[in-house]
Amino acid sequence: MSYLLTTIVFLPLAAAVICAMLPKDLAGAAKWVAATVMAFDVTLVGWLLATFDVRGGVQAVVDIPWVPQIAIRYHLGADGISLAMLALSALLGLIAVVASWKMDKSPGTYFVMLMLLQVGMNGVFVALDLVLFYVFWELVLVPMYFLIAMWGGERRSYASLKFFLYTLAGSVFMLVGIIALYLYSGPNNTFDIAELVRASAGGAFNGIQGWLFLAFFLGFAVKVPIWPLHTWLPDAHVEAPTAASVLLAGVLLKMGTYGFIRIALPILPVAAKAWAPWIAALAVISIVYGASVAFAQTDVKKLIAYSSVSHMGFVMLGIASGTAAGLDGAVAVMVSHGLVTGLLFLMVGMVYERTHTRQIAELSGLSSQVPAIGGILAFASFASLGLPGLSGFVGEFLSLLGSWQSTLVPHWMTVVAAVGVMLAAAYMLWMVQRVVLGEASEAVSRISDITAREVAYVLPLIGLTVLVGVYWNSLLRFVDPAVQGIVTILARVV
Amino acid sequence: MRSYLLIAPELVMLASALLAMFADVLPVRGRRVAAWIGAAGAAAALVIALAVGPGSVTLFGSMLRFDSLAVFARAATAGLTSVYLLWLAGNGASVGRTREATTLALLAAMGAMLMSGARDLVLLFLTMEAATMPAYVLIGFDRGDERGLEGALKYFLLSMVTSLVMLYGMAFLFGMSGTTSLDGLRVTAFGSLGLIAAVLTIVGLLAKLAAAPFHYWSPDAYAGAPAFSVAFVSSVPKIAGVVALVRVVGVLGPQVRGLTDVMLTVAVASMVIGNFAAFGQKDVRRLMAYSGVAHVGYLLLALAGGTEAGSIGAVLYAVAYAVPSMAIMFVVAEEGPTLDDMDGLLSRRPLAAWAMLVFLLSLVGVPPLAGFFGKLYMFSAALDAGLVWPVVLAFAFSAVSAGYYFGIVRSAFLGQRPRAVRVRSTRNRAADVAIAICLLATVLLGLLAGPMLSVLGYALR
Amino acid sequence: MPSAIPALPFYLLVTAIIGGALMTIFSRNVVHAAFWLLEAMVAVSGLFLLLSAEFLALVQLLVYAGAVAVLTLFVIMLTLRRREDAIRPLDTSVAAAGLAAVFGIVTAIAVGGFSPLPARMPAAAPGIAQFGGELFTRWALPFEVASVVLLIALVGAVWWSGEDEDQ
Amino acid sequence: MTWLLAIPLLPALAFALLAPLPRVTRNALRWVPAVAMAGSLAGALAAFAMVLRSGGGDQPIYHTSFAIATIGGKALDVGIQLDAVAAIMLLVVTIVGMCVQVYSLGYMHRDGRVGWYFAVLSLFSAAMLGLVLASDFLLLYMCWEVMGLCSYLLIGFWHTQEAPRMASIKAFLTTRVGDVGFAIALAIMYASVGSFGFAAVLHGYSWTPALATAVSLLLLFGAMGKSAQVPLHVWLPDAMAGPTPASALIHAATMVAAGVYLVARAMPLFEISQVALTVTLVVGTGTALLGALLATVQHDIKKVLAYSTISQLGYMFIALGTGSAVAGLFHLMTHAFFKSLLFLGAGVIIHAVHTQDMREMGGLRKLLPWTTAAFTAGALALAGVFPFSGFWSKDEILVSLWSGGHYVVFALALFAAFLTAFYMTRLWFRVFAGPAQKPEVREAHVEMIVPMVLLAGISLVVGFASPFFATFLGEHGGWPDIMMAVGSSAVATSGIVAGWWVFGKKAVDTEALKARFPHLYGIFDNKFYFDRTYEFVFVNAYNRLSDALWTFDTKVIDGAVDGFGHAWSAVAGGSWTFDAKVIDGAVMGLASTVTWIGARVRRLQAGRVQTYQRLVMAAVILLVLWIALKGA
Repeated sequence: MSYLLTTIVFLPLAAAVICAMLPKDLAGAAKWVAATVMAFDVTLVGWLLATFDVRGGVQAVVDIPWVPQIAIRYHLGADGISLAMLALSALLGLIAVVASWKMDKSPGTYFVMLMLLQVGMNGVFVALDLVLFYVFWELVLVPMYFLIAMWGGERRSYASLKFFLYTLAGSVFMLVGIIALYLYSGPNNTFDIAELVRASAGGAFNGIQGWLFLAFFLGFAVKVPIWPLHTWLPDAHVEAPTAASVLLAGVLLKMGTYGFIRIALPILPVAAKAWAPWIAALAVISIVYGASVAFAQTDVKKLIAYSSVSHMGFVMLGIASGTAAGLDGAVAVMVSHGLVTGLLFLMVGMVYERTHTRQIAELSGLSSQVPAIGGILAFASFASLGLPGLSGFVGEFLSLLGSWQSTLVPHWMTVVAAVGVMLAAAYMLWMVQRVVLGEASEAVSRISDITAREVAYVLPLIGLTVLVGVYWNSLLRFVDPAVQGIVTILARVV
Repeated sequence: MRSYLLIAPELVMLASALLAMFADVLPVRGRRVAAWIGAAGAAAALVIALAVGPGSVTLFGSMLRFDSLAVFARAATAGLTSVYLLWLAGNGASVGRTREATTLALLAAMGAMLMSGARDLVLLFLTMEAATMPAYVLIGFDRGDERGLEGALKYFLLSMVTSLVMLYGMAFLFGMSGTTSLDGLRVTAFGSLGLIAAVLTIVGLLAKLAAAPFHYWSPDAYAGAPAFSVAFVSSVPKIAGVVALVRVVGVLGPQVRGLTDVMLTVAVASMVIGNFAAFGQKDVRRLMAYSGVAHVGYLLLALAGGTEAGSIGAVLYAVAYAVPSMAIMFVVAEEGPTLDDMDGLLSRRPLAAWAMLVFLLSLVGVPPLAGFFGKLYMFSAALDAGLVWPVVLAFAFSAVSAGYYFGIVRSAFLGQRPRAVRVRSTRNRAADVAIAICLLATVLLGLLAGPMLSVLGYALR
Repeated sequence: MPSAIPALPFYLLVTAIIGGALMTIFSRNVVHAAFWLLEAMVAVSGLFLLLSAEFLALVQLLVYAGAVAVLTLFVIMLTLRRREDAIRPLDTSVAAAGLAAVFGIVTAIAVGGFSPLPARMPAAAPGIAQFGGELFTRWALPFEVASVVLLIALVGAVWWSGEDEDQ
Repeated sequence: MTWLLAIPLLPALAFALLAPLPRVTRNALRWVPAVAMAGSLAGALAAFAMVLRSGGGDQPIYHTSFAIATIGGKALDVGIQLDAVAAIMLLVVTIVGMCVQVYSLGYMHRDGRVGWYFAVLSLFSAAMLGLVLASDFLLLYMCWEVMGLCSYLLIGFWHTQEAPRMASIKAFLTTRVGDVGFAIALAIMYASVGSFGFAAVLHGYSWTPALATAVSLLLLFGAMGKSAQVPLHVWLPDAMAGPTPASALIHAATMVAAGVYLVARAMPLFEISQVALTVTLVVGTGTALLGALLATVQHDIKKVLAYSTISQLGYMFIALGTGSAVAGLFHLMTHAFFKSLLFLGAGVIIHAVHTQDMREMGGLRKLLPWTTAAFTAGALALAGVFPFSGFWSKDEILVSLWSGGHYVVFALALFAAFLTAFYMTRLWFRVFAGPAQKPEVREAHVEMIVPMVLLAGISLVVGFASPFFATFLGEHGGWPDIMMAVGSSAVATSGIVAGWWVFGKKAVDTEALKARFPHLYGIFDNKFYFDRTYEFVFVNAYNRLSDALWTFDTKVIDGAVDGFGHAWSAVAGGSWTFDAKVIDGAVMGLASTVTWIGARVRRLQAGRVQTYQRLVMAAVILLVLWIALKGA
C-alpha cells in the first residue's frame, strides 16, 4: 500500500524517460507510451479510491527521511481532499494525452513535457512535507513553460515567460514562508505539515502568523489566481495548446487553492481568520470582475480564461468562510471547475482544430453544422454557469451557503457573489448564443462533427459532471471528513 | 609519513601537472594526452581525498588541517577539475594547446585545494595566489586575441591591488596578535585598528570571488577570455575562496563587531548589481559574469548570518553554483559566446539544450536541483540569523534571475534560426561525457543533498 | 613607537621611502622614476636594518634593489629608442590622490589611536641560520607553494612569449 | 410508495435516452416522451387517489429523503413528499403536460429537430414534477433552475432566427435575477435552520420576524422572476418566440406558476412576516393591472395571451398576498388549464394563418369550428364567466380580498377583471369574427384538437371543485358568496360588453384614440418603458462596465506588470550602461586602430584600469570608515 502513492506520482516520470529515449523515427510511439502509462495511473488512482476509507484520515502514507540534516522528509499521503485532486489530475492528464493524439510537432518532447507536468501535479496533491510540496510545485512550472513556449500560439514567447516569472515570483515568497515555518517550528524543526499543525496549535507561530500568511498568500494567490494577480492567466490560456490549457485550468490553478486548504489554513489559522474578510473581498472582486471582463471578450479561450478567474473566486470565498459548507464547496468548485473548464477547453480546441479560429465573431451556428460539438459545448457552458444537476452548481452553492454562514465574511459579499452567479450566466449564454446557436458561419460551414476518439475523451468529463451534480456525496463523502479536520482547527482559535 | 599521505591529493595534482607539462616527451603522443593525464590525476586526487577523509591532525605546525569542510572542498575542487580536463581532452584541439591549459588548471586546483585546508595567513595568501595566478594566463590564453589579453591584464592589475590590500591587512593582524596562525589571531582589544585589519584582509578574498563592488574585473575578463577558460576560472577556484572566507570570517567575525554588517552590505550590493546588470546581456560570458556576482551575493548573505549552518550552506552552494556554471561554459565554448550562437541549439544538439536548461534552472533555484537545496540551506540559515529582508530580497532576485537566464533558454529552444551545423571534427565523446557528469551532479547534488550535507555538517562541529 | 627603535634614523628613512615613492609617481622621465624606485627600496632595507633584521635587509637589497630595479631599468632602456620617449604624460588624478590621502589618514588615526602595540618583538632578531632553519621546517609548505607560484608565472611567461607551434 | 419517484423520473429517463442520440434517431423516437408522460399521468392519478383516500389536509402522507451531501459530518437531505398540494399540482402538470405532448406531436411534426423538442419538453416535465414533489427548498430550487434551462432551450428552439435567441437569453437572465434572491434565501435558511426541509424551515424553527421577512422577501423575489411579476416580467412576452405548445406548457400553465407554488409553500414564513405579505399583495396588484393594461394593446395573439398570463399570475400573487394560499393555488390550477388551452388554440390559429398578428386574422370562426369552440371556452374561463373555472377561482380571490379588508386592492382587482374580459373580447372579435381574410385555412389535426377539447372540458367543470378544493388542502371551504358572484359576473359581463362595443360593433375608432392621446399610447406601446429602462440602466451599463474593466485589465493591471518589466529592463539597462560607459569605457572602439601594445599602454594611461583600482580602493575606504564609525 505504501508504494501506491509513490507509483502513482512517479509513473509518468517513467513514461517521460521512455519518451525521451525514443529514437527520432519512433517519436510517434510516444503518445502510446504516455497513454498507456496514464491509463495505468488512472487505474491505480481508481484502486486507491476504491480502497479508500471514507471515514477520513490520511491514507496510503509513505514517510521516510530525505535530507535528515534539515528534517526534510519524503512524506506522501492522501486524505479526501488530496484524493479528489489527485483523481482529477490523473484523469485530466490521461485526457490531455488522448486529446493531443494528433500532435505532430516534435511529439516525443511534447509527451515528455506532459508527463513531467503530470509528476508535478500528482505530487503536489499528496506531498505532506513542505519542501517536497515545493519541489512538486516548482516542477510543474518548467514543463508548462515549454508546453506554452514551444507548442503555443502567436504570442507564446511573451505568455510563457509571463507565466513562468509570475508564478515563480509568487512561489519564492512561499519558500520564504516555508523556511520561516521551519525555523519557528520549535526545538525539533520540521517541514512536516502535520507536525507544523501541532506546533501551531502549541503556539509556535503566535505573533508572526500574519507575516507567514502573507508569504503563503502571495505564493498561492498568484497561482489561483486572485485578482489583481490574474493577468498571466488569460495570456497563458490563449497561447497554450489545448491539452496544456486543460491542465492549466483544470489542475494547476487548483494547486493554489489546495495550498490554502492544506497549508495556510491549518498551520496559520489565526492569520487565516484575521485575513478572511480581505480574502473574501478579493474573492468577490475576482468573481464579479472575472465575469464582467469575460463578458467583453471576443476570443472564446480568453472568455473561458476570465471565467476561471471568476470561478476560482468562489473557491476562495469558500476558503475564506472557514465553514464546513464553504470548504466543501471550495473543493467541489475545484473539482467541478477542473471537469467543466477542461471540457470547455477541449471543445474549443476541437473547434479551433477544425476552423482555425477562436474569434467569437467568426464562429457561429456550431449546433447547426456540428450538433454534437455544439451541444457538448453548450452543455459545458451550462455546467459552468452553475446549473443545478451539474457539478458547477454544487460548489458554488455550498460556497455561498458557507460564506453566509461564516462569521468572517460580511453578508453583503455573499450577496455580491450570488450576483456573480448571474453574471456567469450572462457571459456564458452570450457565448453560447453567438457560437453555438444561429446559422453556421463561413468558418463553421464545412467542418465535420466529433470523432469517436474525441467522444471517448469528453465522455468521462460529461459523466462525472452529471454524477457530481446529481449526487453530491459522490465527491463530498471523500472530502468532508478532511474538511471537518480543518474546520475543527479553525474553530479552536479565536 | 602519515602527514604526506594527508596532502597526497595535492601531491598527485602537482605530479600530474608536471607530467602534463612534459606530455610531449612521453611515448604516448597526441594533442590531448596532457588533458587525459590531468583528468586521471585529478580523479585520483579526488579518490584519495575522499579516502583519506577528514582528520584533526595539523600539518606543518599549525599551517594546514583538513577538517571535513576542507575535505569536501578539495574533493569538489579535484572532481570539478577532473571533469574540466575530461572535457578539455574531448575538445582539445579546438581550444588551442591543451598542455599549458592542463598544467595551469591543475596547478590552480592544487593551490585551491591547499587553500581550503590553510589555517595560516601566510599559507592562505600564497595558496590564494597559486590558485589565482594561472587564471591570469588562462584568461589571456588566446594569444592572438587582444580582448583576452586586455582582460587578463585588467584582472591581473586589479587582483594585485586587492591582494596587496589583503596583505596589508594581514600585516596588521600579525602585528596585533604576533602570529599568523588563524587559530591564534586575537584582535579583540584593538578597536578600530582591528576592524580595519579585518576588513582589509577579507577584501582580497571578496575581490577574488568577484563580489560587488570589487567585481569590475570579472565581466571584462570573462567576456574577453575564451569560454573554456571562463569555465574553469569562474567556477573551480571559487569553492576554495568561499572556504577561505568561511575560515577568516569564522575567526574574525566573532571578534570584530560589524564585520557581518560589511558582509551583508557587500552581499546586498552584489545581489542588486549582479542581477540588474545581467539583464540585457547578449554575451553569455558577460551574463554569467554578472550573474556570478549575484550568486556570490547569496553566498555572502549566508555568511553574514555568522552561523555554522550559514557557512555550510555557503560552501554547499559554492559547489552547487560551480557545477552548472562550468557546464554552461562548456556549451558556450562549443557553440559560441553570444545568445545568437545559442539559437536553435535544440534542433542541433537536443541533449545539450536540455542539459543547459537543467543547469540554468539549478542556478535559478528550481527544485529539486542542486541550486535549490543550496539556496534553501543558505537562506534558512540567514533567515535564522534574523536577516529577514535581505533574504526576501534574495528570493525575489532569484525569481527575477529567471528573466535573464531564460534569455538563453529562449534562444536555445525557441530560436528560429537553425544555424548551419559547425563542423567540429575534433570533438569527441569525452566532452559530452563531461557535460553529462555535470548534469548528473546537478541533479544528484539536489536529490541526494542529505549525504552531502552530512559530509559538510560534520565539518564545523 | 617602541622606544627600542631610535627615532631620528627611523624618520629619516621613512621620509626617504615616502619621498622616493612620490618621486617615482611624479617623475616625468621614466628612467628617473626607476631610480627613485631604487632609492625607496634601498631605504626600506635600511628600515629592516634598523629593526636588526639583517637577513631581510640583505634580501631586500639583493632582490629588489639588485634584481628588480635593474631589470626594470634594462627593460626601459631596451624598449626606448630615443631619449624623448622616456618622457611620459603624468596622470595627475585628484581622485587618486584624495583616496590615497584618506586611506593614509584613516590608517594613521587607527594605528595612532592605539599604543603601545601589544605583541612583543623578539628581543633579538633571529639570525640567518635560525631563519633558514625555520624556513625549511615550519615554513616549508609556504616555501614550496611560493615556488609553485613562481613555476606558474614561468609557465605563463613562456606561454605568452612563445610561438604557437600548433597554429 | 417509492414509485412516486417514477413520476418525475420517467420523463427524465426519456430525456436521458433521447438527448445523446443522433438527430435522426431522436426524431424517430419522439413518441417516447409522450409515453413517459402517460406513465407520469398514471402515477399522478394514483397519487391523487391515495391522497384523496387519506382525506387530504396539510400533512404529507408520504415523505422520503436521502442525503445528497454530507457537510461537516451532517447530512444534507433532499427528498420528496406527497401531500394534497403536491397531488393536485401533479395532476395539473401531468394533464396539461400530456395534452401538450400529444398536441405537439401534431404541431411540431414537420420540424427537423422535433426529437430535441420532445426531449427538452420531457426534461421540463421531469423538473416540474420534481419541483412539486420536492419536500425541501433545495430540491425545489434545483428543479426550478432546470426548468429555467428548459425554458431557455425551448424559447430559443428556433435559434437560427434572431428573436428567439435574444428572447431565450433574456428569459434566462431575468429569471436568474430572481434566483439570486432565492439562492440567498437558501443561504439564510441553511445558516439559521441548518436544513432545507419544508417541515424544518417552516415549522421546526422559531424565526425572528426580521429574518422571516428577509427570507420571505428573497423567496418572493425569486418567485417574481419565475412568475414574471413586475418588475421582472419583461421576459415573458418575449418568450413567445418559442414554439407555441411549449409556451402553453411552460409559459402559461406550469413553470411560471412555480413562483406561486413557491410562495404558497412558504406561506407560514410569509405569515410570520406581515411585511412580505403586503409586498406580495402590492406586487401582485401591480402586475395584474399592468399585464391587463398591456394585453389590451397587443396585436400579436401570443403577446396578448402572455400579458394576460402576467396579469393572471399577478392575480395569484394577490391571493397569496392576502395570506390565502388556497385561493392562489386554485387560481393557479384553473389558469393552468384554460391558459394552456388558449395557447394551444392560438397555436392552431397561427399554424393555420401563418401569422401571429391579429390584424391579419379574422373570420376564423367558420373555418376552425373546433378550435373556435375550445378557444371560446378558454376565453370565457379567463374572463371569469360562470360557470367556467376562471369565475370560481377569481371569485375566491376577490372574497379573500374583501374579507381581508383590502378594499383598494379589491377595487383594482375588479378593474383588472374588467380589463381581462375586455381584452379577451377584443381578441375574440379580432380573430374569430368578421370576414375571413384567408379562406384556404383548414382545421388542425385530430391530435391537436383532442387535447384542446379535453382542456376545454376541464375548464368548464373544474370550477365546481372549488369548495372541495379548500377542504382537500385542509382549509375551510364553501360555495362562493352570492353577492360577490353577482358582482364579479357583472364586472366580467361589462368587460365583454365593452369589448363587443369597441371591437365587435366598432363603435369607437381605436385609431383615432391613438392619435388623440399619443403620449399615453406611447407609454403603452413601449410597455411602460421597462425594457428601455433595463436596456439603458442594466444592459448598456453592464456592457460599458465590462468593456471598461477589460480595458482596465489590459491597460492598468497588465500594464502595471509589463510596466514593471519595462522599468526593470530600464534600470537593468541603466546599471549595465553605468558599468559599460562609466566604468568600462569603450572596449571596442580603441582597439582596432593601433597595435595592441600601443593601445594597451594608451588605455592604461587613459586611466581605465586605474579607474577600477580607484573604485576598489574607494570601496575599501568606505567600508573601513563605515565599520569604524559603527564599531566606535
